[in-house]
Order: sequence, then structure tokens, then C-alpha cells
Amino acid sequence: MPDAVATRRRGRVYVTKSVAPYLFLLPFMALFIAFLIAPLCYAFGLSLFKTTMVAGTQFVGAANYLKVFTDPSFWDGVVLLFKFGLMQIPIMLGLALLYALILDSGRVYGRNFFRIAFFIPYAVPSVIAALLWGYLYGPSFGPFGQLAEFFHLPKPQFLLDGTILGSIANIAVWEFMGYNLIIYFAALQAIPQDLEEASSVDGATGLQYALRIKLPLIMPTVIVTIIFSIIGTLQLFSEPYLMRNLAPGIINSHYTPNFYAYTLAFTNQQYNYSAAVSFVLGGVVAVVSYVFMLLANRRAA
Amino acid sequence: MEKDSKRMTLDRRQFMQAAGAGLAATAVAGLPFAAVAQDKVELLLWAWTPDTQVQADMFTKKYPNISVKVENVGQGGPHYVKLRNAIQAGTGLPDLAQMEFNSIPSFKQLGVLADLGAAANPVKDQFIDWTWKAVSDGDKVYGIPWDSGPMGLLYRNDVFEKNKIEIPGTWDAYSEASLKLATDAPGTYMSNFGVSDAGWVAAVLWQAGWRPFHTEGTDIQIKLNDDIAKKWAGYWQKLIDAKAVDTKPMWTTEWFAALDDGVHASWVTAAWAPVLMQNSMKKSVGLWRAAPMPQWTAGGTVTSNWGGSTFAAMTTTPHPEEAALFATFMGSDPEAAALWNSKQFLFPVLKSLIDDKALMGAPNAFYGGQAVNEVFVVSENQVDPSFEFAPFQDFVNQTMQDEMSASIAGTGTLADAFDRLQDKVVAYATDQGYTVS
Amino acid sequence: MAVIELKGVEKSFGSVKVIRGVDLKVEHGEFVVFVGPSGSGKSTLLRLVAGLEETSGGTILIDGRDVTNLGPAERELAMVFQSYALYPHKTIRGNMSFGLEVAGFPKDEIRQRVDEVARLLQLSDYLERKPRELSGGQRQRVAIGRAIVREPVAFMFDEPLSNLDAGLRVDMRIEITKLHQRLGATMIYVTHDQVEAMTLADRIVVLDKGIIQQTGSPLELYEHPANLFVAQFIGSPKMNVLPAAFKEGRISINGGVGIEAGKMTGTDVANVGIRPDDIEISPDGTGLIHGKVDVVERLGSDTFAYVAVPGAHAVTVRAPRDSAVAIGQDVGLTFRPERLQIFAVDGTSLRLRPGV
Amino acid sequence: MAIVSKTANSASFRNSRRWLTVALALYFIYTFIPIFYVIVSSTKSNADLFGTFGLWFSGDFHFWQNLQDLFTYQDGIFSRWLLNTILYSVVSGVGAALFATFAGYAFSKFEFVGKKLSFALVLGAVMIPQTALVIPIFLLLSKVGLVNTPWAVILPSLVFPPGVFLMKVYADDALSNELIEAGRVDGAGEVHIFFNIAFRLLTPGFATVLILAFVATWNNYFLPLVLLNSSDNFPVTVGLSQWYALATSGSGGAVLFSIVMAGSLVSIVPVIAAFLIMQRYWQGGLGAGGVKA
Repeated sequence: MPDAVATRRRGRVYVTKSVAPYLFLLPFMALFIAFLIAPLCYAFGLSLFKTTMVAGTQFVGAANYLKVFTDPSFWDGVVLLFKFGLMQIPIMLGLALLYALILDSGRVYGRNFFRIAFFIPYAVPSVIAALLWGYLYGPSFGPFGQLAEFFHLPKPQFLLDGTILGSIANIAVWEFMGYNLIIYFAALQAIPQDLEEASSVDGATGLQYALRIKLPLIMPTVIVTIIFSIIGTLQLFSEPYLMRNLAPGIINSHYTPNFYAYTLAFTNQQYNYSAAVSFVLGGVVAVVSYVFMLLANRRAA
Repeated sequence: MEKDSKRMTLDRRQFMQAAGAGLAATAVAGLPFAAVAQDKVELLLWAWTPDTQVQADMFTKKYPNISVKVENVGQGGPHYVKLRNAIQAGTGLPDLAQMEFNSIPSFKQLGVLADLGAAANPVKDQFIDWTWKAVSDGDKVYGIPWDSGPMGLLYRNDVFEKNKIEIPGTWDAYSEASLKLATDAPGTYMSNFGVSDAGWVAAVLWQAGWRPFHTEGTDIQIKLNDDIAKKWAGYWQKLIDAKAVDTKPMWTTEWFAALDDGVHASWVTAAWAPVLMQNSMKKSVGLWRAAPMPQWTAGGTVTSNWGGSTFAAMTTTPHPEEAALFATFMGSDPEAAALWNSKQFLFPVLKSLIDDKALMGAPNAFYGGQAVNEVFVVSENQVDPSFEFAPFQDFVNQTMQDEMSASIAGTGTLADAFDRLQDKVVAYATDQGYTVS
Repeated sequence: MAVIELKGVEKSFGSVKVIRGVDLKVEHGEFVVFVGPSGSGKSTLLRLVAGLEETSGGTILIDGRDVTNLGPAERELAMVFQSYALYPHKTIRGNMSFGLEVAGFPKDEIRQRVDEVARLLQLSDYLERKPRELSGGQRQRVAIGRAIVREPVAFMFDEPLSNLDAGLRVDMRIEITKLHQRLGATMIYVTHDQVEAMTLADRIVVLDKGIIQQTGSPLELYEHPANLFVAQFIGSPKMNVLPAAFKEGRISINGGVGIEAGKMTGTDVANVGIRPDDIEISPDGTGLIHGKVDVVERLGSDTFAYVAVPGAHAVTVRAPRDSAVAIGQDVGLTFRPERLQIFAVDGTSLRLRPGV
Repeated sequence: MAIVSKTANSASFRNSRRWLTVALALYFIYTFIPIFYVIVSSTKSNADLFGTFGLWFSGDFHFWQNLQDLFTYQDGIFSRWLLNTILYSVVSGVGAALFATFAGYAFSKFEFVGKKLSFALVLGAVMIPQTALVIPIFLLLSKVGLVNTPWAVILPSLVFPPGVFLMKVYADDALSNELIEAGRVDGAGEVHIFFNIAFRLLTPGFATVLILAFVATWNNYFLPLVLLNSSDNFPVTVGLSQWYALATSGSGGAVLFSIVMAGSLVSIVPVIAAFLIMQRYWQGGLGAGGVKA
């Protein structure tokens, strides 16, 4: 009988606990190193050199980085992103939170329908989202312009200097509100039912329960979504890139830092400087996320 | 070499005739091109003009051992991005690429354009002079032209008649008409000031005598903000300030609609525009007309070019002779070249086609039966050939678009935009190692 | 059946030492219970035996074979987990078969063994169900069945009853006892519940802070705890502890009267312990110490009186169920000196065990 | 539910229920406008596209014609693009989800040397700007001759760091250590345990990562734009935007606008369908990630 466990195994590959984690990590990590770490190292290498049309390539050390720090094209883009983020993130997450609370309250018709419907824009490629909204924004062909014309009202101008940032923010809200809503909704659903019963025994109304019990409980989730939104915002690229044809005067070649990096590499052929810009942007992203986390933690403590 | 190339030319002409007579297959073997044609060769061409494969197949029909695959890797900008990326990567370049006139200096600078002289110089005389000058440097030829864009004026006959506007022969008259139209018919504009297309700006300034670049080796003269530019900027600034021109981004559906709806009464544009408009517009059929480009001096006969393309071979191609042969064929073969005009509706670069009255004199219903091409034929012969593009023209275009758009949006005047442009381009050129003067 | 031997076994998590040198031998067919408060290292020690944790030092032998560096599968043990750890997507039969399938047994034999064990554990009617369709007690039996069916050399139980309600826990306790008697297998059982330990074990191993405090039969531990920790941990209600000192050959309790010390191994007396059962309530003014009755609990079978004694913790006394003791009453407390446990300053027991 | 059901019939409850539903409906309209627009537009001829009110159908129902044009223009290359997109998305989605599940499981259930560092790296990867990666990826893949092959899109898409994070959190939550230990005691090897025990319980998380990675690849534009040259290899996003560029630049292609609209509609339908079919899974998975994170 003692032979039962150990010896009857049929030539099966037996992986032990000490080897297993490496084996499980191998496929991801191999690809992670090949397509993330290696390109990053390569890009970092690039950022230390300077290739010119005439003089060839030379090592310049930190010169590209020093240049980024005094490059208004880069910092204008960063400032613009801050404006964009301060506008878009609160609206998007505020709506997501509001609608998640409404859906979770149980006091609606068609809860499942709305939940899915709100999520659908996430499935629309940003290329197509930008294209569709581009049409919708058009003063002549856009339905809003057409409606205004029909009622002899001034046409709404979505693509002017003062409004286009809002118009891009609107696309981002449209695309990602539902995604955040689903996350909040799931977090809300995880709150034990007896809390609602307890608060109701304590005399709280549904609204009070939502704001004073549920909201604080899902705060950790909210903080995570804010951080991800900050990261997403600072990497803004596709929407302005694709909307550029509609408002080339306003969306210039360094509208966002990511866009600037793209222009530097692909139009100006300054691959080295572009790499440095990307790294500084990555640094800005890290710093902003970190500062936000510090603030959030201090609040929580 | 000299001798060889002459002999080759002779043989090639004979060959073409023979091929035309349907004797291609047997003729090939006996030619000095034997090396070219004997092995099966496939060439890769990056081009975005629709149906380019049709002409490529015509070539293969004549040279059965050389097949050509056409790939569209992107329209305009993205196409060049792909080329540059491949250059940067050191691999992945096609054998040949479509190359607009204004991109030739840039890619020449990068050292990737093969000299097609041996195959192309013999047919040099068939091309409109300025187009050949734009692609060649002495005996060296960096691209074979097959499409050009001499400038002219397209206008709305209905709007002009309704508002009693004469066809403006000069820019002064054009300005007056703009102001008049702005007063008489609010909401209608004589034109759209299309700064979002740097190519248009360069073309219009070209006519005004602007010569911003002259490159010799690593020395470059940069005069983007000279008096000509400033004067030109002042001209348009006045119209912008008077709200006598529209400032829509070009190439958007909104912009097409403005032309179609008569919001824009005219467009100073190139020879490829008439067919483009005809294909894109439904409402304004029969309402458009063509006229010569307005002149800076009354009675002047100077025009310029906007757009137009060549085929260039890459130095990396393993089949330089076949590539040169193909590029030359695409530009100069009478049948293929005629097809550029009749199928792709491009404006020809061959003297024979320009002079072809039947081809150029066809009336066009979209233009009220006017033979619009005749206007551009005249323009083609008046293009000032002395214009030079920068060896980093994409950067110039990008920056020009940024700076001029910023001025339109309220950051200073157009003249300021040229000053900013000059500073940035000089800085860039210096940074790239050029000696700027 | 197996003999399991631990020699100087140590375990650290990072810089924290959880097991600090354990020597233990579990005999053939013995039922050994590891007991201790949470954090005492009892579960870790079990997991070290099972091979679920790697030792930081020492050796583990099963039937004389060094298994220290072998994985759990190669130790031929079976384990029953606190959460049952049934595979939720498999049927009961699937759960019980899994180990045998892994070991490559023929299908017929697997079926036969599972059926047999299911009959033994009265699970035959549930074999095709999923774990979530079973009650807690049934799931527990499946977990045990899964262990039995593999006919392992020894069984490990990791707090297997703590997720069950009180009544069921008693039933399962009895079932496990019967099972042990029937299988005669070596079993190591971890619990924090000393009642469970007392009722199940052939031998109890009391652990605290990663060190074995004492091993012995339940009665030995009860009667002769090796130190204050064991004395207080074993037995319910807890043993009373009173401050004491050794004076002139006698032991003075709570600063009061001295009693005959009996045979002792030392004289640095700090505390004495006396179990609630061993105290009698006598009228005020009599007895060895006195106090005031604070709380009286009448459980039916017993009556517990909690008596406040000046200068010491409340003393718990088990009184007869019909005792007339009442709250607020001043009482004297009497006990037989030989029942006293005597502890040194470092907590070790100073009283010699009989026959020593 | 007790409270809710107790008050479900009260007037104030019905009243608030009505208003809250109205609030949802308003946002739904907003959400639906662009989608409605693409549906409406894909039924219109090119002329009607610019000649009639954008948010309502024109008299002329051109949908089938547009579809036919869509699938026949340029020798029907759109079908090729659609197949490419499906290929890239399915392979990347399944691969990324599988590898993320492996890795997340390893991070959740094992102790090993370098665990903290590698997990921090994976988390930090989220902060890397896309342009910073695409250029060097292009240059590196050029060196090994993978540019302009399906691998150029698929291989980088297999790396999905958020998926690893989500799977770690999900495994922490949904998979008890004891279950794995039970498998070990039962004598199963780690690979056997993963596939026979763990994976079944991680399925909702796996499905979530699968659909997120699937959608990420389906919607990806920049990476294939840079890494692919032949239109034979294009995914729908790149192909359609090229047609759109063709349409706006004129080149005799104005008729393309209605095709682009039809193409947009066709390209989002499968993703929405995937969402609906798999909703039971991904909603649970996103939840676990969200609550714990």
C-alpha cells in the first residue's frame, strides 16, 4: 500500500513547486522582456545619441534630456494634458460613479440593459470613435449643426480653439465612462447586503446610504480608476491624432507630448530626441501618479 | 559607358517599337537588356495612387520576366513615414516608391534614391522641362515624373455672375473681388485660405518668387521670411482681418461641402483638382469654370506647381537596372502615360500628351462644357523651374502648418508666423549639421 | 502505517522564526494532536510534515526515510484541510478519485476504492453531486474520504472541524475517533481547541512560540503540566493561578497562610495553580484563602462561582450543581495541597511528578 | 433585498425609480447617438450622407448596396482585413489571456526569487507611453525580419500587463491556497494542478482578460499602422482609415465615405457581439479586479 502514491505515476512530467513559478512566468516574461524591456532599453540607448542628416551619429549623453526640460513644445503639451485631465477625469468618473450608484440602488427599470449599453462604446475602436464624432461635430454635416440650422440658431462650434479640447474630452468620456461604471458597479455589488439593512434600521435614506456608506467603501476602487485615468490621459494620442485633419490649426504637431514624440520620430526624423521625450513623459506620468497616490493615502489616513 | 548607354537607348527604342508590334517575347532575348530580362524578377513598388497596378501590369506584359507588385502603405505623409522608418531600420525598403516632387530632395539627402540616369536620360526630352529639372541634377536622375500640378484658378460661374465679379487676372483684382463678395454676399467667400496644406502655401508663394531654400552639399541658404513672404503674408492678412476669406481646414468634408455649396467661390489650385472636384461634388455640376492663375503683375505669365509625383528607385534594390527601366516606362511609355491621364485623371508631364489637342481639349460637363485642361496646359508651360525644396521639407511643412495655423488662430500675424518659421527651420537645419547662411 | 520523526526542525519566514527546533516522534498508528494558541506554529509544523512548506533546518523522517526535501506527493501522506479544499468543479467521486488518477491507478480499482470509502463514510448517495450541493458536515466527510481513499501512510488534519457548528463538531469528533480506531492509521491533528485535543489524542503536543512546551497523554498534561503555559492552556475552565512564595519550607499563597510544599525540584516559587474542580467552598472564615463571590453561573450539570480574591485574579470554583452559593457572599476556599501545581519564576513546574 | 422588497410598492419608491430611470435613459441617448449615426449612415448613399439629416434615415435605403460595395471594393480586400483583424485579435486575445493567467497565478500562489521586482516591473509597464515602444519595437523587429508579417502585430499584443495584474488579484480572491495544497498532497504536479484544478476556477478572470486583450487588439491602430506595410496584412482599423484618407484626399474616391461608414459598422458589430456573449464572465472578472485593487 505505501507504494500507492509515489510509484504509480505514469511517466507524466512532474513539475515541482520550486520550478513551477518560473515555468508559469516564462511565456509572459519572455514576451515581456522581448517586447517591453528590450525596446525600452533600446529606446533608452537611442536617447543618449544624436543622429543628424549631415554629421552622422554621436554620443551626447544627457543632452537630449536637458533639451526636453527647456522645450516649450513638450511642456505646452503637458500643460494641455493637465487641463484636459482636470476636465475629463472628474466628468467621466463622476458620471460613472453616479450611474453605478443609480444602477446599484435597485430603483431602476432595465438595469442590465443600461449596464451593457453604457459599456458598448468601449468596444468601438478609437479610430472609428474619432471618425464618428468628427462627423457629428461638423458644422455643416453634423446633425447638431443641421439641427441648429433648422431652427435658425447659431451653429455649435465643436472644433474651434476654445472648444476642441472639450470635444476631444467628450470622446474620451464617451469611450470610457461605461468601462469605469462596470468596475464601480462590481465593487458596489460586493458590499454586503446587511449594511443596507443596518443603515436603514439606523434611519438612513437610500441617498444617505449611497453617499455615506457605499461611496466610502468603494473609495479604494475609485482611487485605482483615477490613477489609471491619469495614466491614460497623459498618454493621450489617438483621438487628437485622428481629429487633426478636422482642426489642423489647433491640433498642431506637438499638441500632446505623445503626439510630439510621434512627430519628432516620424516627421522630423529625430528618433533620438523623440526617445528622450518619451522617457521624460513616462517620468511625468510616474511622478503625477505617485503624487496622487500620496495625496489619496494622506486623505485616507 | 557613354557609348553603352547610347546603344542601349537605341535598342530600347527599337525594343519598344517591337513590343508595341506584339513581338515582345521574342525580342527580349536578343537585347543588351538580356541580363535584365532573363531572370525572373519581382519588383516592389510603394504607391498610393489608385490602380497603379494597371500600369505596372502593362509593364510586365512588355517585360514578362519582370513583375511588379504595388503596395499602398499610406497616403502622402504616412507613406514617407514608412519609407523613413525602413531607412532607419536598415531593412524593408521597397525597390521603388512613389515620390512627390517636394520629397525628392529629402530622400536624396538620405542617400536612398538611385540614379536612374542611364535608363532615363535618353527620354529626357520627352518631359516638360521644369519637371525634369525638379528630379535631376545634371546627368543624375532621381525620379521619373508622371504627374504634375500646374496651378490655375477654378471658380464658381454662378456666384461670379450673381455678384457681378470679373475673372480676376491679377492678385489685386482677386483681393478686390474678395472684399466685394464679403460685402455683397455675407457668408460667401471668394476663397479659403488653406494654410493647413503647406504644399498649397509653397505653391502660391512659388509663383510670387519666393525661393526659401538653396542647398549645395551641406551648405544651405534659408530665406523663409524674406520680403516676398512678408508681402504675401500682408496680402492675405488684410483679407483675413476683413473676414473676406474663409479659414477652414482643407480636405475635410466640411471644406468639400463649402466648395460644393458655393460658400467658396473660387480655389487657386492645381491641374489635378478639376477631376477631383468632379468626383467629389454633386450639387455644383456645370457651375464651375477654370481660368489662369492670378498674376502679381498685370499681364504676367508666371505659374507654379502644386503636387505631382515621380517614381524613384531605392539604392537598396537588388535590381537597379530593372527598377530604372520600370520607372522610366511608367513615366514615358506613351500608352501607360496616357492612361495616367485618362484613368487616374492625373495631369501629364510628357510634352506629347500636353500637346495632344484631343486629350487636353476635351470639353467637360462639370465645367459647363469648358475644356478646363487647356487652361492648365498653358500653365504647365509657364511654371517657373527655379524653385527648390528643402532636404527636410516635411519638417518645414509641418512647422509651417503649425505656425501659420497658430497665427490664424490669433497668435500674431501671418508675417510673424514666417519669422517663427525661419527661426525654427534654421535651428533645425543647424541641429542637423547643415551650415546655414 | 508510519512512524514520523522530526529532528531539530526549524522554519523561518523571512527573519521571523516560526518553528524553533522541534524534536518529535510519532509512532505507528498513534493519534497525535498539535495544540496551541494561534501563532504558536502548530499549523506550520503540520505543513512541514506534509511537505507543503520547506524546512529551514532539521530533518523529517517517515518510516526512517528522509523526506525533508521531498514534495508533498512523495511523502505519501493525506491531508484534510480546514476549508475542506474540495475541488468545486469536480463531483464528489471526482474529488475522491483525483489523487488515484494522478497516481495512475486503473479505473476499476479507483471506482472500487471510492465506492468502498463512500460506504464507510455514508457518502454513497452523494457521489455524483458537486461539493456545493452538500452540507458542511458532508463536505467534511468528503474531505476525509478523499484522504482515506488514497490509503496514505499517515493522515494530517489541519483544524478540520473549525468550520462546523458546535453540535456537528462533536459528532465529527466522534467519527474521527472511530475512524482512527478502525483504520489504526498514524494521524496528526492540529487544533486550537484543547477540548478537541483532549478527546481525540493519544498524545498531545502543546506548542507555543514555535517550541514544544510539552508532549504527553491528555491526562498527563492535565495532571502534570510542565509549565504554567500548558497548565493554563489545558483544561476548561482554566486553571486558577495565584501568586505564591516559598518561605521556611512552606508555600505562602497570596501573601497568606503557608502550606506544606511536598517534594519540589526548586524553591524559586512564583505562582501556584489550582484547578476549579479541586477547590471547595467553605463558610467565611474557614479555608486557606477567602474572597467574595462575584458571579455565579449555573450550567445545570455544574455551578461555577467566580470568587474575587484580594491581591489576585478572580478564582474560578466548580461547585456542586445544587450549591447554595450566592452573589455577594463572603466565602472561604479550601483545596488539598497535593493538588496544587507549583511554578517557578520562569513558569516551569516545580512539583515532581509521582514516581520521579 | 429585504428592504427593497419591503418598500417596493411605496409611492416614493416608484417615483424615485421613475426619475432614476429617466436619468439613465438620458445617458443612454448620449451613448447611442454615434452608434445610431453609424447605423443610419451606413444605409445612405454617398450623396445622401452629406445631403440629408445625419440622425435619420433618408428615403433611399442603400445599406445592401453599401455592403456590397464594401466587400467588393479593391477586389474585396475588406474581407481580408476583417479576417486579419479576427486572426490577430483571437490569437492575441487567447494568448495574452493564457500567459497573463499563468503569470498572475504564479504571482499569486508562489514565492520565488525576484517576485517583487518582476511584479513591480509589470505594474510599472502600464505607465510607458505607446510611442516610446512602437518605434523601438519596429526597429527591433526589422532586424529580425518580422516587420510586415502577422507576427509583428500578434507578438507584441501577447504582452498584456494589466491582464497579469488582474489575474493575480483574481487568483488571490477566487482560488484558495488550500485547494492547491490539496492537489499537491493528492500527488499532482504543479502543471497538472494548474490545468485540472486552478484554471477551472480562474475561468471568469481568464474570460475578462481574454475579452480585454481581444478588444485591445481589435481596436489597435498605431501598432499595426507602423508595423505593417502590405494592405494584405492590414487589420480593419488601418484599412478603413486608409480608405478614409483616400476619400478625403479626393483621388477619385469620394464614393468611399458611405463604404467607410458601412465598414465602421461591420467592424464594431463582432466586438459588441463578443461583449454580449461573454458578459456573464467579464463582468465578474472586472469586479474582482476592481474591488480588491
